[in-house]
Amino acid sequence: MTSETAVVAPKARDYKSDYKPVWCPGCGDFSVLSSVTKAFAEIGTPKENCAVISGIGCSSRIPAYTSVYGFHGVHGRALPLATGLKVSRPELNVVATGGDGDGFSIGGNHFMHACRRNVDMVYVVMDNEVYGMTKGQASPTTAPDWDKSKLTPHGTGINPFQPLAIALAAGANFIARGFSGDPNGTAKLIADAMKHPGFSLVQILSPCVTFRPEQKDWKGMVRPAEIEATSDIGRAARRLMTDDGFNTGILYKGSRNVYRPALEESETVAEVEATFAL
Amino acid sequence: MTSETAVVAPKARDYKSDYKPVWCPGCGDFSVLSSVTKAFAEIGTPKENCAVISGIGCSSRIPAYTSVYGFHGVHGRALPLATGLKVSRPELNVVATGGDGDGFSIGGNHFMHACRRNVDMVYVVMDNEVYGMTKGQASPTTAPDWDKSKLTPHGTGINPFQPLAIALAAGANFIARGFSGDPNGTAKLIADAMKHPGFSLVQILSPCVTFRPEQKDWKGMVRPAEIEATSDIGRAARRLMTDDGFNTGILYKGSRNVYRPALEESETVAEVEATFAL
Amino acid sequence: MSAETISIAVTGAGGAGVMTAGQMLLDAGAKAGWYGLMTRSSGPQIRGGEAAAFLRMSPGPVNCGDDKLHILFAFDWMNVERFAAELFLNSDTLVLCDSDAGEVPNVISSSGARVVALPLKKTVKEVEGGRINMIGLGVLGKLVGLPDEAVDAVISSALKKKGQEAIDFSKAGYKAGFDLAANVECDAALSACSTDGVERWGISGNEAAGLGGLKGGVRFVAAYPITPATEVLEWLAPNLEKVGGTLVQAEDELASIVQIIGGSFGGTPSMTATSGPGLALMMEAMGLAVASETPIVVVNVQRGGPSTGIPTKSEQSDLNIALHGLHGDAPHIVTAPNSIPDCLFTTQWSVFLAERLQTAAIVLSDQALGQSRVVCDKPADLAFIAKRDVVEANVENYERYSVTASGVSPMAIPGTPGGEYVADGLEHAPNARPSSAAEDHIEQLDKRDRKLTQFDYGNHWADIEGEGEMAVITWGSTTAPVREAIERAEAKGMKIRMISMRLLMPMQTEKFAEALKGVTKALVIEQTHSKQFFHYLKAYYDLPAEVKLFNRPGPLPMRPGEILEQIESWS
Amino acid sequence: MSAETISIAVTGAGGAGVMTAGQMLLDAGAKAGWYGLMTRSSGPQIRGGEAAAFLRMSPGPVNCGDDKLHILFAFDWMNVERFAAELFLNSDTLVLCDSDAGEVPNVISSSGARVVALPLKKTVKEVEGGRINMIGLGVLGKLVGLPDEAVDAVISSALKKKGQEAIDFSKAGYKAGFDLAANVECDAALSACSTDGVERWGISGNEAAGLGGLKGGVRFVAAYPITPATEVLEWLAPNLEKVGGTLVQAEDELASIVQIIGGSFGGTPSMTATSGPGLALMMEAMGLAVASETPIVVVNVQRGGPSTGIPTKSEQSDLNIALHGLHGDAPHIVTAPNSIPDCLFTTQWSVFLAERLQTAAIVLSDQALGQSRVVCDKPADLAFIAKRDVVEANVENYERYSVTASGVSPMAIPGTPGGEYVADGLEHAPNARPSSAAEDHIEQLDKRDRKLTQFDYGNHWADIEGEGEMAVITWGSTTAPVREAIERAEAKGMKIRMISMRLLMPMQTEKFAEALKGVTKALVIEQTHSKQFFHYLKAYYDLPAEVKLFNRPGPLPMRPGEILEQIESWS
Ligand SMILES: Cc1ncc(C[n+]2csc(CCOP(=O)(O)OP(=O)(O)O)c2C)c(N)n1
Ligand SMILES: Cc1ncc(C[n+]2csc(CCOP(=O)(O)OP(=O)(O)O)c2C)c(N)n1
Ligand code: SF4
Ligand code: SF4
Ligand SMILES: [Mg+2]
Ligand SMILES: [Mg+2]
Repeated sequence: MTSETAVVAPKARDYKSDYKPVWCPGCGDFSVLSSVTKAFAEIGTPKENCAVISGIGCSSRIPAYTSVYGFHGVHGRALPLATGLKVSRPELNVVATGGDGDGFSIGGNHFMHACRRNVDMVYVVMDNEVYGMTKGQASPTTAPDWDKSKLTPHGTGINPFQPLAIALAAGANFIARGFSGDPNGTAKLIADAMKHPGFSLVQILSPCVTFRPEQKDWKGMVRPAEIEATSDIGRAARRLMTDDGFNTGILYKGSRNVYRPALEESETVAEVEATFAL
Repeated sequence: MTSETAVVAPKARDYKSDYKPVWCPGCGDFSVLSSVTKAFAEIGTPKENCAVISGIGCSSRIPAYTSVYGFHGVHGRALPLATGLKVSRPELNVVATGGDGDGFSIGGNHFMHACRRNVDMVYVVMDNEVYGMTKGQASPTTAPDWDKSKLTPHGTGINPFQPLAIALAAGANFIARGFSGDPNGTAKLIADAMKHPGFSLVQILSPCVTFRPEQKDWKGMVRPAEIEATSDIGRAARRLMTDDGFNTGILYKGSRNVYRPALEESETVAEVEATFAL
Repeated sequence: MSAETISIAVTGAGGAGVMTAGQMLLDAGAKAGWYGLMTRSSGPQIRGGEAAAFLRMSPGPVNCGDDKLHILFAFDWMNVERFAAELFLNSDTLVLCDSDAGEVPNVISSSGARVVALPLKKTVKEVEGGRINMIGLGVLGKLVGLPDEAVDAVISSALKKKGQEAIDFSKAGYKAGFDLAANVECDAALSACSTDGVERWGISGNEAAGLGGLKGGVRFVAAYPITPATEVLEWLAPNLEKVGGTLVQAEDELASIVQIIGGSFGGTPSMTATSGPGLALMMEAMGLAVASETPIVVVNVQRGGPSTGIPTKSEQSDLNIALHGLHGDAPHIVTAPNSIPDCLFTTQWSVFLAERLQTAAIVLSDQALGQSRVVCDKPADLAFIAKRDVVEANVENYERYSVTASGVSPMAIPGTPGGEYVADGLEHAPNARPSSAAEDHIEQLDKRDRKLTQFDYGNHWADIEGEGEMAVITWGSTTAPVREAIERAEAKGMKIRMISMRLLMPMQTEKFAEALKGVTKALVIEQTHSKQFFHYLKAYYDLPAEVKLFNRPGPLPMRPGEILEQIESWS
Repeated sequence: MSAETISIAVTGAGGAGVMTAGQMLLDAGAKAGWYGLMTRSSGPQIRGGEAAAFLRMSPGPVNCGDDKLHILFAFDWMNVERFAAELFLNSDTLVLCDSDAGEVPNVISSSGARVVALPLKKTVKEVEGGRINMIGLGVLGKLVGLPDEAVDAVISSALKKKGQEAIDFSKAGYKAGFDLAANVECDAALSACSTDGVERWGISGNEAAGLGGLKGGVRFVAAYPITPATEVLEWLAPNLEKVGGTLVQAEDELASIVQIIGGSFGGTPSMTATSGPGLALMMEAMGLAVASETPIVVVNVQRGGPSTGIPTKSEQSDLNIALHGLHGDAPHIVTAPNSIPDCLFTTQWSVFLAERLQTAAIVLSDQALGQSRVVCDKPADLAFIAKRDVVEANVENYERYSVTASGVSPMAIPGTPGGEYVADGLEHAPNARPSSAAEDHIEQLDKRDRKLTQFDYGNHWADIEGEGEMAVITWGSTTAPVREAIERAEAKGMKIRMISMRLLMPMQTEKFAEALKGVTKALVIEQTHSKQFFHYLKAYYDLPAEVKLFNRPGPLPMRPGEILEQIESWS
C-alpha cells in the first residue's frame, strides 16, 4: 500500500481471487471462503501481508480462491507449514485452513502440538465429518454409525474425535465453533481469533452436500452457545466434554504463553565461528 | 503349556529374559520391566500368548528383556503395530510400551487415534520428561523452563503435554498413573489395565537418572490419588485438567465401546469372486 | 463391413450420466460376447463438471486405448476442449451431438470429423421418464450393433433396485435413441460374437488387485484412502469380512503400513494400497518390514507426480521410489502388473513371494490399470497362496534370524510356545538380539539379499513374446500398447520381440540376458519424464549396443500407433 | 626417530574419562602445531559401558584413520573385544595397561602386540585429586612428545569452570603419568611442529555442517533429534539465535521438514538435519519443495541401515533414497561432503544452490564425518551466500511459475504487494493455478529439470586429483582413505587419478567424461552392501571398459591400506 492516494478500508472482495472454485454447487466451503475474506477485511491487514496455508482436501483448496499469499501443501501438514512461516515472519497474518480429515486424521499430531506450541495464528477447520475429496469416507469426526462409506460398511464403530476438547487439553488459546450457514457470524469469529494472541482454533461446521446430504439439517441444529466464553480451563473442559457439537460462538479464551522467538542479531557470523579457533 | 505335569502358576521371572538391559544403572525402567512381568504373571497368560510392542528409545528397549513375543519397531509407531496385531489376533495379550517422546511426540497421532479406536490392549508409557536415547532433549512432557538441552537452551517455553487429559478427551477407556519407585503398585495397575476392556493407558513416572537427575525427587512427590477411579467423563476431565501430575492410581475407568471385528468366515473366495461374472 | 475394434468417447456435463451410459454399453457388449475396456476422465470440479467415458470394444481381448476414435458422442459441449488431447479425432470420426447444442467447438470442427446432430433433447421430452444418457445408449447400441437381449438384460439388472417402472422408462429411452440412429451412416458395427461358454468378468484393475490379495491369502488390511488407489481398499472392506478377515481404516499411511506389519507379525498375511504421496510416507516402515523380515504387500497405484501432482492421471514415475526409496541397504520385492487382469495375478503372486521370502513387496500398478474396467475371460485359479516357513511348537534353541542356506529363516508366530522372540529393526544377531558387530551386520545383509536373489521366480519375472532382432522392453501399463504395436508390426511382416518385466526387484540379470539372446536393438518404452526405467535398465542389466528410448510423462497414455511408428522408423 | 603420523586408541569403562583424555590429547597436539583426528566408539549401554577414543595425529592434515595402531592405552579391559575389529593391533603396537588390570584378553595377546603394564591405579591414589585419565594423558603426552605448555594451556582452559584446584590436581596427575612413562620404550614421538601463524580450528563434521548452513544464510531451522545428526541441530540452536535466526524443536520429522518449507516460503533460507529413518519420513514433503519450487536444505548424516540399523556407525547406504526416494519425477540436488572440513563448504554451497535453483537439496554426510573431530586450518570464507531471484513490489501480471530460459522463475516473498500467489504441490500452469493438462505438466517438468541441468556448478562438482590411466572413483567419507591410498601409491611411483564426486544430482555427465579422459581402468570405492554408488555410476555415466568395485557395508571404516592393496593388485 505504498500508493499516495488515501488509503481506503479494504473490502472482503479485495481478498477474493477470480478463480472458480472446484467445489460442488451448495458446498458449505463457499461461505467459509466469504467469512475468511471478510475477516481479513475487518482486520485490514494488507493482502500482501496475509497468508492462507492448507493441506489437501476439498476445503484445502481455499487458498487459491483468496487473493493473498498462500500455500496448498501436502495432506495433513498445513499447521507445520504455517508454523514455520509465522515463526520466521511474525509480522504476517497467517491463517491455516483445511478439513476434518486433513487436520484431525493425518494431521492430528501437528494439531495437538500446534495447540501446545501456541504460535500466534488462526486455524480454520471446515468440518463436514467426511473425506470429501476422496469421495466420501469416514473422517475422525464422523458418527460411529454412519455406514455410507464402502470402507466402513457398518460404520466406523468408534467414538468421534472431539476437536475442541482436544484443543483445550492440548493448550490452544482460543476455541470457537461456527457454522457455514452463518457467514457473518463466522467471519466475526475468525476476526476475533486473529485478534486473540496465540493459537486459535475455529471449527466451522460446513456441510458436504454431495457425500453427506443429511447435513442440510445442521441449519436447524446449530445454536449460539448460551454461556459466555470462559477463560477457566476446568469449566471449559467440562463444557467441551459434554457439548453436543452444535453450540456456536467463542467457547474458550485463554491467556497462555505465546511462542514468539526474538529474531534479534547480537553477534556477527565471524564472532560465532571464532569459537572453533584453537 | 501342553505338558502333562500339573500347571504351576507362572512367576514374574518366567516373563523375564536373560538379556542384560542397556539402561544406565538406576534408570527407572528396570522396575517398570519388573512391573510388566509381574502383571503378566498375575494375569497368567501363557507367555507364548503375550506380546510386548515398542517404538524406539531407552524405554522402548523393554521387549527384549521380557521372554514373550515382542516387536521393537520404529520410532513412534508402537501403537499401530500393536493395533494390527491385536485386531487380527484378538486372543493375544498385547502390551504396547515406550517413552514420552516416542508416544507423545512423533507418536502423538497414533496415541490419540488408539484412544478413540479403543482396541483392547494396554499402553505402558515410561515418562521421564526427556528423550533419553538421544542424550537429553526436551520431550512433550518436559516443563517449559527446563533449559538443560542444547536444542532448547532457554527451555521449550511451551506447555507440557497432558497425556491423561488428552487420553480422556480422545476416548481411552482406562487411565492410570504409576511410579517406577513402586513396582508392585505399578504391576497392579498394569494387571488391572489388562483386565479392563478396551484401550488402557498406564503412564509411569520413570526417572532418567542420567539426563534428569533431579527426578529422584519424584519419590517424595508422588501420592496415591485421594479420590476413587471415576467413570464420569465430566468429573474425570475436570480432575485431569487440574491434576499436578503426581497423583497415582486408576484415574478413569470407562465403558466405551470396544473395537473388535468378528473375523468369521461366511463365504468362500469362489463365492466372493463370482460377483465379477457378467 | 464390420469393424475389428471400435473406440467410442462419450462426453458431457457430470450430471448427464456419461459414465452410466458408458458402463452399460460395455456390459451389454459383454453380454453380446464382445471384450471391452472403459476408462474415465473428468475435469477438476468435484462434482458436476465435464466428464468423459472412453470405450473400446472388440470381438477379441482389449487392453488399451486405440489411436483413433470412431465415435464421439457429446451429450453437450461443456468444456469438451479439456479432452481434446485424449480424443484422437480425425476425418473418419463420427461426432454425434444434440441439434440444440449450439456451435460446434473449434477442436471438433478443425479436426475434420463428420458431425451429425440428432434431436436428443427433443426426444428426451417425448419419452416418458426419458434420460438423455439412455437415448444416447440407444443411438450407440444401434451403431455398434448391440443385440436387443443384451441391452435388455443390462438395463434390467442395473435398475433392478429402482423398480420396474424405471426399467421400462429406460428401455423406452433406449428404443427412442435406437430409432434416432436409423439414418446415421456409420460402419462401426462389430461382428457378432459369443462368449463360447467361457465365463466373462467385468473388473477394474483396482478390484483385481484387491481380489489378488484376497486369493493370495491376505486377511488383514489397513487402509487410508487416496486417489487412485481407494477402490482397492473399498473393494476389500466388505469382501475381506466375508472370508473372515478384516480391514481397519487407519489415521494415516504411517499407521496403515505399521498396522499391517503388526498383523503380519501375528501370522496373518496383510496388505495395504496407496499412491505416491502415501507410499512416500510408508518408506520408513517399509524398511522395518525388510529388516525385521516381516512379510507385507503394498499395492501402489501410480498417479502423476511429483508431490500431489495429478492425482487422477496415470504415470510410471514411482518406479524410482519403489526400487530405491528405502534408506540403508534394504532389498525387497517390486512387481508390476502389465494389464488390468494381470493386477490379479501379480498381486496374488506378490503376496505369495512376500510371505515366502519374508519381506516387503511393492506392487506397482497405475491409474490407467487401476481405474479402468475391462471385460475379460475369467482368470484361472493360481497355486500362489501364502505359505510361510514357520516353526512348530517347542523347537529347541530357536533363533529367529538363523543364517540358512536359502536365506529364509523359519518364523515363529505368536501363540507358538518356544518360539518367543523380539522382531527388531535394529541390526541383530541370529538370535534376534541387537548387534552392531560387523560380522552380524554383513551376515544378515547377505542373508536378506540371498533369500531374494537365490529364489527361483520361474518365468513369471517377465512376459517374453515373439522373436526378432529388435526387442521392445517395457513394464506396467505401457505393455498393452506395446503388445498391440507389435501385433500391427507383425501383421506387416516384421519380427519383434517383447519383454515386459513383471519382477523389477530383485534384478533378474541372467534371465534378462537370456531373453535378449539374438537381439541387437532395444527400444525402451516408459511413461516418465526422467527416464527412470531406462536408467534402471542401464544400472542393472546389459543392454544391446543399440538402444533407443521412447518416453513421455503422463497424463496422456501411450498409444499403439506411436509405438509402431518408433518401431518402423528404426527398422 | 620421530613418526610421520601416530595412531592411538584409548579404551575403558565409560566412567574412566576415555573421551576427555582423547579430546585433551588432540587439543594439546593442536596447540603444539599438529593436525589430528578423533573418532569415538562405544558399546550398547546408554551410559557407563565400554568406550574407545581413536586418535590420529600428524604434522600434516589428517582426515581418516590409519591401518595400524601405534599405541593402545587400555584403562581397563572392560569388553575391549568389542573394539577388536577397529584396533588394527599388530606386533608393532604398544599396549599400555594397568598393572592390576588382570589377565590380558586374548584379542590383545594373540595379536603379538607388546604389552607394558604401568601402576596406574596405584599412581592415582598417590596423587591428590588424581584421576586415571589424567595419568593416562601424562603417559601419552610423554610418548608422543607433547610440549608442556600445550598441555598446560589445554588443562587450564578445559577446567576453567571448575576452578584452580581442579586445574592443579589435573596438572599433577598429568605430571605423574608423564614420569611413569619415562622408561617406556616407544618411537611414536611426533616431530615438532608449529602452526605457522595459520589459525587452527577444532571442529566436528556436524558442527561444520551447522556452520556451513549459517554462513550460507540459513536463519530458520526446525529440528527433531536423531543419532548421529543431533549435533548439527544442537550446534545451530544457540548460534542461530545469535545471528537473528531461530530454531524450533518440532514434534517429528514430518513437521520439521514442512516447517522449513514454511520458513522458506516466507523468504528465510531454512534447513534441517536428520538421519536415515528421519529422511525417509521427510521424502513426501521433499517432493512438495520440489514441485512448489521452495528452497530447502536437509543435511542427512548417514548411519548403518536398513531401518533403525546401527545408529552409531557409519555407512553410505542412504545414497539411493537421497537420489531416488521421491515419488514422481522430482529433480533435486544431492551433494556430499568428502571430508570433515568439507562439511562446511558443501553445506554452505548446498544452501546457495537450493536458494539459487529453488529446489530441495540433500547433503549426504555420514556418521564418520559428522561425529569425528578434526584439527584443521581455518577454512576460507566463501562467496556462496543465499541469494534468491525475487520479484520487486508491484510487478505487473506476475506469474510465479513462469517458464523462463534458465528454468528459474522469480519468486515473490510474502510482504511483496502484487506478488500474491499460491504455492502448490499439485501440477500447475505458470500462473500457479492447478492444471492437469499435458502441456502444463510437460512444461513444468521440463522447467524444473532444466534449471538444475543447465546451471553451471563450476568445478565444485568433484574433487579431481592426479593423473594416470587408473582412476579411483568415490564420494563422501571414503574419499579420505582413497586420497591417502593414492598418496602412498604415488610414493611408490604409481600414477593414479582420483575423482571424488561432491555433486551427485543432477548428473554431470559431460564433466565426468572429461574427468575420465585418458583413464582406462576405474576402481570404484564405496561403503554399502548393495553397491549403490556403482549402480548409480552405471546408470548415469559412461565408465571405462575395465571397472572394479571395492565395497563393504559399515560399520568398519575403509582404510587406506586396503584400498592401496586394491590398487596394487590391479595394476
Ligand atoms: C499422503 C496423502 N494421503 C492421502 C491423500 C488423499 N486425500 C486427499 S484429500 C483427503 C481427505 C480430505 O478430507 P478433509 O480434510 O476432511 O477434506 P474435505 O475434502 O472433506 O474438505 C485424502 C485422504 C493425499 N492427498 N495424501
Ligand atoms: C524417525 C526417527 N526419528 C528420530 C529417532 C531418534 N530417536 C530415537 S529414541 C528418540 C527419543 C526417545 O525418547 P523417549 O521415547 O522419551 O524414550 P527414552 O529414551 O526417554 O526412554 C529419538 C528422537 C529415531 N530413531 N527415528
Ligand atoms: S464433495 Fe463435499 S466437501 Fe467436497 S466440494 Fe463437494 S460438497 Fe464440498
Ligand atoms: S539415559 Fe535415562 S532413560 Fe536412558 S537408560 Fe539412562 S537413565 Fe534410563
Ligand atoms: Mg472433510
Ligand atoms: Mg523419555
